Amino acid sequence: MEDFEVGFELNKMRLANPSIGALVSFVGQVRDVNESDTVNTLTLEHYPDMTEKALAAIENEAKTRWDIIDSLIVHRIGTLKPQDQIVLVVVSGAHRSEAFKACEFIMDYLKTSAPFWKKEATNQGEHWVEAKLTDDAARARWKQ
Amino acid sequence: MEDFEVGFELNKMRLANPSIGALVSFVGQVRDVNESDTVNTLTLEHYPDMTEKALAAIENEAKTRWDIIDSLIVHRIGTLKPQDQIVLVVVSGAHRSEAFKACEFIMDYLKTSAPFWKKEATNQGEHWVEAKLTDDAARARWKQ
Amino acid sequence: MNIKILYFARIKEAVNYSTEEITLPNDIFTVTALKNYLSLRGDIWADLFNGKQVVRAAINHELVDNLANIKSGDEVAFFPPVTGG
Amino acid sequence: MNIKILYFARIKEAVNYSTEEITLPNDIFTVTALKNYLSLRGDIWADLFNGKQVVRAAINHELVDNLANIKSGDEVAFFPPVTGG
Repeated sequence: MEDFEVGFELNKMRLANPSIGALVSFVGQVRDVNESDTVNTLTLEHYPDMTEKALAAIENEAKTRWDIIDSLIVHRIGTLKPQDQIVLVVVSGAHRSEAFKACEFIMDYLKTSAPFWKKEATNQGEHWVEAKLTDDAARARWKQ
Repeated sequence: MEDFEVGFELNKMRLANPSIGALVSFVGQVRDVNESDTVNTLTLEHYPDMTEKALAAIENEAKTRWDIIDSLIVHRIGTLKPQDQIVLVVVSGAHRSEAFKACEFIMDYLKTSAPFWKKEATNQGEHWVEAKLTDDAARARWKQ
Repeated sequence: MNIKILYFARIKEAVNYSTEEITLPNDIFTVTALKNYLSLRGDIWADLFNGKQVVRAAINHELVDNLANIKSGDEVAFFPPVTGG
Repeated sequence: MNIKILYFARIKEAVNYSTEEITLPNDIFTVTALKNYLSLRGDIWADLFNGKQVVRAAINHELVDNLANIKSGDEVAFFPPVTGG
């Protein structure tokens, strides 16, 4: 899936609304080393029909919980290499505190409920990345 | 002071280090309306000799508190108009949670301890922007 | 009843299916019952669906728990815990 | 002793100074004492420095509180609470 241009996406959201005072973004990058193995490629599989609904649900939940103006999630799929961008989340609002919380919330929910799976290819072979307990813990902080 | 190009700054920091997994950024924008007055211009004054030290101290404190890789603060001065960018903070790290906290910390400290002052020009005249108690409260959350 | 089942990631590779349409006996109406039914297909299936590893399920693109009801025409998906982002 | 004083923002406009070098009496060695000393210059100065409004101080580019010591050669700055970002 095609790459995104972070500057373009941030400027587009910001300039679309003059009542935006704060714009918080998260960019995920493929790291060169994961759990001590050198990563050659990272392949992202997803469940297309579910992905769109899951991401929309996460954004809607964020808009319900915080006073934000707009949000964007872009998630790449297919085969990526180290230093490629994986994911972009942008949240805008009148004030920074709500935008920071909503952006981190979206990332924590995306990590635990959006149907993406990573497979790493290293010199030791290919393996599926294991889900992390720290991601479950990060999500649990937001339970109401 | 010249504008910054958010995409350029984010990509520069991200691509400089392949162990970066997470990049969190904050962009502040001049809003068109503040406290119900239409803003024509916003002029930022600062204390040049102190600014550099204050921003470096905030970044150093963030690096002491969290496991981050790099950080950047760009703050514009002079006369800006609605929808101009005011400030950029970027923080990179291996993992998102530390990068989110450090970025929000830097903004909260910048708002309360970096020597910048805003003067708004509206149709009702010019006035200095008042410091907000919510900014003091935001900073107080980080007290150790 | 007839349903469609999709498999993803590690589970897709293990069972060597990405999707199938099957006719279920009438007493299979929860996710747990479907997992138990699929376990009968052999060791690979039993290893996946006997509860020793975490297998998430979605019905019609919504994450569900093991007690969720399955009805005719549903699209059921099985996959490991997600690892995107 | 001789010090340099800088004024910023609302305070600079009120006193109509941005910077001055002054020789202080020898008993002025804290920020509070300096504020009290400046208050004697007249109503505008008294209004600013009599404690009724928040005036922050920095010595040699570090934020300080009212009890901070001033020594010869210091650069002291007075300004309102900051509003950047």
